[in-house]
Amino acid sequence: MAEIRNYTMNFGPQHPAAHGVLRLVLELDGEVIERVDPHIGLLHRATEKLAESKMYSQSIGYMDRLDYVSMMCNEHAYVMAMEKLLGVEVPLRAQYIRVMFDEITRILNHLLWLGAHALDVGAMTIFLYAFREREDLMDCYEAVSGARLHATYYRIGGVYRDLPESMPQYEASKWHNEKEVARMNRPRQGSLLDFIWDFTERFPACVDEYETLLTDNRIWKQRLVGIGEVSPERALQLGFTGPMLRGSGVAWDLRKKQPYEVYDRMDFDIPVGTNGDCYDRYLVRMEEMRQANRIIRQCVEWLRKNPGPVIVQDHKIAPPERETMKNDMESLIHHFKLFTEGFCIPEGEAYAGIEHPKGEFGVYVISDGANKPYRVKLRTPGFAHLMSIHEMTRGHMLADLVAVIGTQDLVLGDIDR
Amino acid sequence: MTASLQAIAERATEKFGESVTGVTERLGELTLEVRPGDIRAVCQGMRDDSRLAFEQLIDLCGVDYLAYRQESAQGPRKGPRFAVVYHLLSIKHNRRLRLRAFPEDDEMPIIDSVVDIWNSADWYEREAFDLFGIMFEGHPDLRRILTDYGFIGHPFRKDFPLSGHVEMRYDPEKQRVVYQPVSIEPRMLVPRVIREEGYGG
Amino acid sequence: MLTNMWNWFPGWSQTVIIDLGLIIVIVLPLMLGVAYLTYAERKIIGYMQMRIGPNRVGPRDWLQPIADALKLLLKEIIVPTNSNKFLFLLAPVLAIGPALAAWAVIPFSDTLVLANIDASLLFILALTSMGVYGIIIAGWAANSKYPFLGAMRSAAQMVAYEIAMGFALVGVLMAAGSLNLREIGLAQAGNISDWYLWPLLPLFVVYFISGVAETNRAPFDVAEGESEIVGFHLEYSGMSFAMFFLAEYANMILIATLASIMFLGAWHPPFDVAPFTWIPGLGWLAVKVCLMLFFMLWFRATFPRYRYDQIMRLGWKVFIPVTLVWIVVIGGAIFLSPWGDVFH
Amino acid sequence: MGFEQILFYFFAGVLLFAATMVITIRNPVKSALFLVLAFFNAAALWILLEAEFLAIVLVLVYVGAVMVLFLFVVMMLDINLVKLREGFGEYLPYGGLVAVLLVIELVVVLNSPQFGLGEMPDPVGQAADYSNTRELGRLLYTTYVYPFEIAALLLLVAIIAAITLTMRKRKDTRYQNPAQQMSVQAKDRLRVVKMPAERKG
Amino acid sequence: MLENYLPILIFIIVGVLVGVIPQVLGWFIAPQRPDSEKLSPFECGFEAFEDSRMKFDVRYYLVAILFIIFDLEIAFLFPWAVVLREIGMFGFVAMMLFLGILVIGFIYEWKKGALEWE
Repeated sequence: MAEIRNYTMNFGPQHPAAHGVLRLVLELDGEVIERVDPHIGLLHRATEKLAESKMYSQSIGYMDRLDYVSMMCNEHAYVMAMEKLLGVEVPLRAQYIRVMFDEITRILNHLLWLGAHALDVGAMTIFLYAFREREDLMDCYEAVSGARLHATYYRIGGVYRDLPESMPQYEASKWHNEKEVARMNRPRQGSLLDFIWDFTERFPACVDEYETLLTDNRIWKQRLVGIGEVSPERALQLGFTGPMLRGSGVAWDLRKKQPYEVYDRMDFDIPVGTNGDCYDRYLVRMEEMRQANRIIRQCVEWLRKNPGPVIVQDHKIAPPERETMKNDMESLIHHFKLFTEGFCIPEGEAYAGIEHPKGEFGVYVISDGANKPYRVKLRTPGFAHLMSIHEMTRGHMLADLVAVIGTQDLVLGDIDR
Repeated sequence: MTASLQAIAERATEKFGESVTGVTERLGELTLEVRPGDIRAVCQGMRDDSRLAFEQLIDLCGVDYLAYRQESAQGPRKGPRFAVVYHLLSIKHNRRLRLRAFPEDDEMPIIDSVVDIWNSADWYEREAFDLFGIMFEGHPDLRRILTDYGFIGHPFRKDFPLSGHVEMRYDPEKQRVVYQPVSIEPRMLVPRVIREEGYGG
Repeated sequence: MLTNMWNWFPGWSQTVIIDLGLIIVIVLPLMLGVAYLTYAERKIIGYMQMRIGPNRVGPRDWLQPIADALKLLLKEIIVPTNSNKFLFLLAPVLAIGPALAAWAVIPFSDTLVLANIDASLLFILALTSMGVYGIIIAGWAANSKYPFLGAMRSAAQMVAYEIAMGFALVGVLMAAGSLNLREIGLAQAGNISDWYLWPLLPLFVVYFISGVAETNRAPFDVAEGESEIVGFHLEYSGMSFAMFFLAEYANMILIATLASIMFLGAWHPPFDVAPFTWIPGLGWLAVKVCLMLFFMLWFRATFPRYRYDQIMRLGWKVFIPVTLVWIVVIGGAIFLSPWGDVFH
Repeated sequence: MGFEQILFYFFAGVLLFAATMVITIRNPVKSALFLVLAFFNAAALWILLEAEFLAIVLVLVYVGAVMVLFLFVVMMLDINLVKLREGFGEYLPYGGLVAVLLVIELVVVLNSPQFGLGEMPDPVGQAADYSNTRELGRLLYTTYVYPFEIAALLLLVAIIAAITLTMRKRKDTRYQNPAQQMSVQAKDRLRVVKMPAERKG
Repeated sequence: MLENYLPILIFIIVGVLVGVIPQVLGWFIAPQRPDSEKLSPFECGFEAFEDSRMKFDVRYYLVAILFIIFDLEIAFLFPWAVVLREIGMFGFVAMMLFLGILVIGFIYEWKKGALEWE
């Protein structure tokens, strides 16, 4: 029989399941994958080099564009690293707002993951259902920061401004008559917190809807159970963090093990898988969405009851309000100083890692006392997960490669930085 | 110096002796300076010793100390130029540790690879090589990972200009993408300044 | 004036013209049906996914399929360089040809049938097995990796499910006792209890699912699974692509019609009582076909996609044993058991 | 010259043309397709003879199955016909000899008295409701049941031969047993852990 | 009998025409701007690695052979199913024997793993 030569093929950037600009060079033996060689770097924007030439507060915007699916979590890690170096204490209300928006971002990220993963495996409808919920959460982003996606809402020392008292309303148009608009505006009457509260009441029912469509679906199980199995030891060796690690059975969550902000006051549970295959990671992430919903409800209850400052009052770090800046010499000087030269962080280095929806997102900063960071290293979870794609898919078939890419929740901005 | 970090520091100095050259603890984080020659032995010990048990290599990054405190009065820092910083995490004891090693040779920085101790170091080392030019001996597949196919130079070094040397443009006549020298001149909007202690009262 | 113009034609060409007219009467509504099936699919799946679907073209957006056809007409037909031109353009014809030719023997009601040949069921099975050629040649002629792999996979899939379909049809034959579709339809006269749906339920399920797999749709659309190897018609564009599109939907309607003729009592109303019998036979057949098409669209909206080896496993290891066992059971029922007269 | 004669000559002509093209054309896939065309026209001829069941089964089995196998094989193996055709020159005489022998045999057999046109009853046009399959079925499963069972054995031998010749097990593929996959229950795969938050910092 | 088959022949010709005419129409009406980039086979944005003729995968050959055998089986089943009532028990037993032999072949395939498509 003629020697069966392997069949090299491009699972290239222009491919519906390539989650952005990921190029995989596959070596196939007929249908079975022999070798996977990812070529990344097509979305590399040298964020770390740019941050070195920008003032500290100027590169918060870069952090949103890293993992463009969970924006505020990236900002949170960067801002926490700076606050750790400065030794500044963030007001309690700002900490609660940050935790609430981190959990909102977690739900946003898991919804997009669910939609994309199901679409890759073939179930088209889930994508539309998941994006229906994302619309509401993006409205929360917009209410708070004016932008649906890249919010740049967290600042060093707290958050940019307090939660708004009213929500924008829909207007009647050619496509929606009065009655429909009234129905759509019903949850938007109160403040942002009321809108979020109404969302948290609806959300568990939506997650049940996704579960009925997928969890016990025979084809879904056949496509996911036993695919890309990773043992707990291998998961640790390969640098897995977050849902990938918990899916393999290691009960490790930074929000519980090394709590930051006010996570130690929150009451929530950690879902942990058993076999470490795609189905377990799917179940872990679905449960995480429910737990995030519980955390948001606790934050909303607390935020409703105690108003307070949302950013540190020390004007050497945080800019004063614009009204006081106009008629008070002191704050004008602070304002001018902050926005021309910025503040200097004392010499030193710090690493701050948070429980990002995809894993542990850490920012390691070295500062040499200047107004610009000397070196910013971004530890992104996607980079560690994509490393293991060869090991997870070797011996599987091409269709499983798509399922594994989906379960790793890859976003190329996060990997290429 | 919290109790747990103290325990790690003692255990490390006692286990590795003079290969750990410096121990600093600041902002609740412990950093060990390690001689580049025996980085592999230290990492092996860190992972296998039951009282240290750092099962996971969270991050590995290269640092270029060429322009460190350049704007300050005393001028740039002396000593070896490149450093490799390892961030380790212990699931068992719920602790973090930072190791820093300075490869001696500045022209050709080389250090042993720790891929076979923690497999997750594979791409981090490729990235440090790609962006800083730090060689990792014993790495199975040391290629460029983030920069373009056929990129010249190591972009994250301090002496590499922010705008880069080469520009890419679509040339309508040739109907393809062409490479050409960079056409924007480097500019500095906000000067980099280091304020001395007690500045401005 | 018309009559002498009519008998100016020689004898045999008159029958040809009459048949041509009848064929046009079948093909035109079929083309419209296919066009509006694509429109219905986009609308129904849209509403299942809480979005509206196409609503821009024409009054009450009825002209969307015509707009699609015109758009495809104006698109440039790209023939890749190192592919052999003739085969590349022949493949769509081989895909659409059998899909249309099978309609010659379909009885729309006990009198409305174009060619009432004796072995019409066998003829349809033969023609659907011809459908594989369009796909294989399309994949091979484009001389590029992705379509070739896609073509091979969908060909092997169609081949596997054709066997299951064949066995399911044997079951219907044993019940009806004749290969002629019109007689199969007549054998299911009477109300709903006489339909072959009940005694041959597993065969109906196997037949319908094999039909879905045969047309590369819903959970079995691995050949043009967007997220994996893009399908065999990847290199096609313009009207050539429209032909594959047309063939797929024509096959869908064919499978739905066959399923309703053989299992759902063709043109018979569910109850032989007054209000039902007012609607003509063709109307009932249309209702049943629409029901089956709705199921196919429903599959596409809800089910994830099978992996390729699971499709082959289902085809070989589940469907063929089920049909074989059920054929033996029916054989036994006819001979040995008291209710042998179930199939009068 | 009735309408049927026209059809007969048309189909016969296309059949002969396709058959000659099969052996003369360079591209293996095109020759396979011409073979399909030949089978199609043979079936059409049989229908003219009112052997309806055989014609359609010819299309079903030959065109639908055998030719698919041919196409699979031809497309996958890169048979370059040039190499196969080199030796055409020196084999011509032997081939010619065999061909002549064949023709002589045909002539002898067909000229014998039994095959004269007189002895063959000319085919009688059947009634409209005549079912070719029913006639065939009556004979096949009653009087000729013994060859019918031998046909089954032949098919069995074919299955076993095909499998032993071509089975090649892939060694390192990760199989999933679908039964186990479907028996997995969500609740026994996920455990929700209630974990107290460690002290802060 | 023959007048039934004439419409089928004409329908096949019409089917082929329905396949050919739109393509010819598209060929003339649609713009023709050949461009080397457009005409190269789609390879996800990068040029193909090597000639696309896939190496011989034995699975397809095996499936095709098994298909032929089962197709023949169906071809034998059809006339039997039509005349089932006339040939009575004898025909039924004959076919059960036929099916029995082929089921042995099927089980052999199953056990040897010829049906797995890995």
